[in-house]
Amino acid sequence: MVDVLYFASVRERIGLPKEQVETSAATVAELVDELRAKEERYELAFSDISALKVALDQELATFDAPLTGVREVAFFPPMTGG
Amino acid sequence: MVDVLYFASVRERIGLPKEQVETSAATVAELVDELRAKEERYELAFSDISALKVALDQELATFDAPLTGVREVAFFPPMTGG
Amino acid sequence: MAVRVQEEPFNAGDELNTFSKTSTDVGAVVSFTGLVRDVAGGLQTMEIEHYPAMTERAIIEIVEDAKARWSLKDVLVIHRYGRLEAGDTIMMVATSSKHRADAFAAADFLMDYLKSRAPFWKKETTGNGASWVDGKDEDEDALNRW
Amino acid sequence: MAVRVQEEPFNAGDELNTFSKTSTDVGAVVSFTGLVRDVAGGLQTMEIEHYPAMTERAIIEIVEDAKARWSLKDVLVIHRYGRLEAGDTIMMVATSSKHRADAFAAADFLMDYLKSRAPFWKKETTGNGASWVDGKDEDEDALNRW
Repeated sequence: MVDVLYFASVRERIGLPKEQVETSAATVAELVDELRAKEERYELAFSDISALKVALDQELATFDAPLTGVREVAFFPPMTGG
Repeated sequence: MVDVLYFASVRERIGLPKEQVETSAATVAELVDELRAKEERYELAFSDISALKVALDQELATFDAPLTGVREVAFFPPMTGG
Repeated sequence: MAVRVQEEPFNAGDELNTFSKTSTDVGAVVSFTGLVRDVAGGLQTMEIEHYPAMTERAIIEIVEDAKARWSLKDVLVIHRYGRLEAGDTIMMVATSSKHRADAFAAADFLMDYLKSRAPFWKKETTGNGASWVDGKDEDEDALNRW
Repeated sequence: MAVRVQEEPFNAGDELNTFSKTSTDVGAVVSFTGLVRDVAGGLQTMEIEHYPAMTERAIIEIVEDAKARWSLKDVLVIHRYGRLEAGDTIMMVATSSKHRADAFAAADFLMDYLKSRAPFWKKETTGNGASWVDGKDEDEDALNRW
């Protein structure tokens, strides 16, 4: 079980800020594939992952990063702070 | 006749902030030579003109600049504002 | 070092004055203030979302990086979230140092990294509707300067 | 644009706040504040001499140059002269722009030029006596960046 968080446009497309996901995915990319298969709104939100960023336990990571030991995965568009 | 102004360490060496000088010098360098010939304190103040700056009518200039039409000549060390 | 992530407005001038008085060994203070800019269509509100568990920690990491690269006396970062209006102050960064080159470079660096690495997202609502502000390629490219 | 050369102290924070409110089309404000730094021997006073007939005009020329090089909404320069003590604010520069890159570059440029091209001279009095601050080669070299 991992906590999956969505922010900004990803949150709006999926329609929720956070959910618990039962997964045996080895990498972020595999988790994304599982999510995309769930429902069309996920398919839409993850249609272009090159335009998205991911953080594992609050640290920026890449989509090929392993999920071993990870408790919180967050997906979001590029940051626009400052 | 030109007004000659001295600032900072140049002013302190020469011992006055401003004087009127009767000169027929064609360039700043010639004026400096005339001043150096006046008294030892001038000789001291102008001993190394590569360490000094000059402004003609409130605009930075070089020591080979002509004095034609110039009303105010100012000598000073490199600026240290900011 | 002080890092504050907050919903409440803050007074950038007061923050600058307080920050400048922390040491008599400081010769240079650089500040950056980010303001909500009015946009085509007339900005009604700007909503800033963030990732609370990550935000402060990401900013602290960026500040530590700056402190390792330049000789700094102190660093201040304040960033707001929530609902803002045109002219409101979104955030500020301040750096202090003995000499101006360090203070300038560090503030510039901090802004580049906060822009693209701190988890904030801006949504603008204008007369034409609401939309998320796009991350700009030039902001990502700016990181290559350092 | 505002350029002020004055003996009186000023409040950098208040100046920053006033400056930041001049337009709703401003997204970025960068400020630099120069402070009297304590030195070895213990600073008693710093005396700043200037060339009144030239000072303001030299600063305005530098500001016009910055405005020609970058897209700026506004520029503020305040520089004091006379007697100051450690911790006092000597001067400030502020720039505002739509985007941060212009505001940062212009403030950095203004400081480099004010340092070596505006007619101010600093004299420090410490427990070891009084001496004029030397112009640094690195300040002159800094102009080659632009």
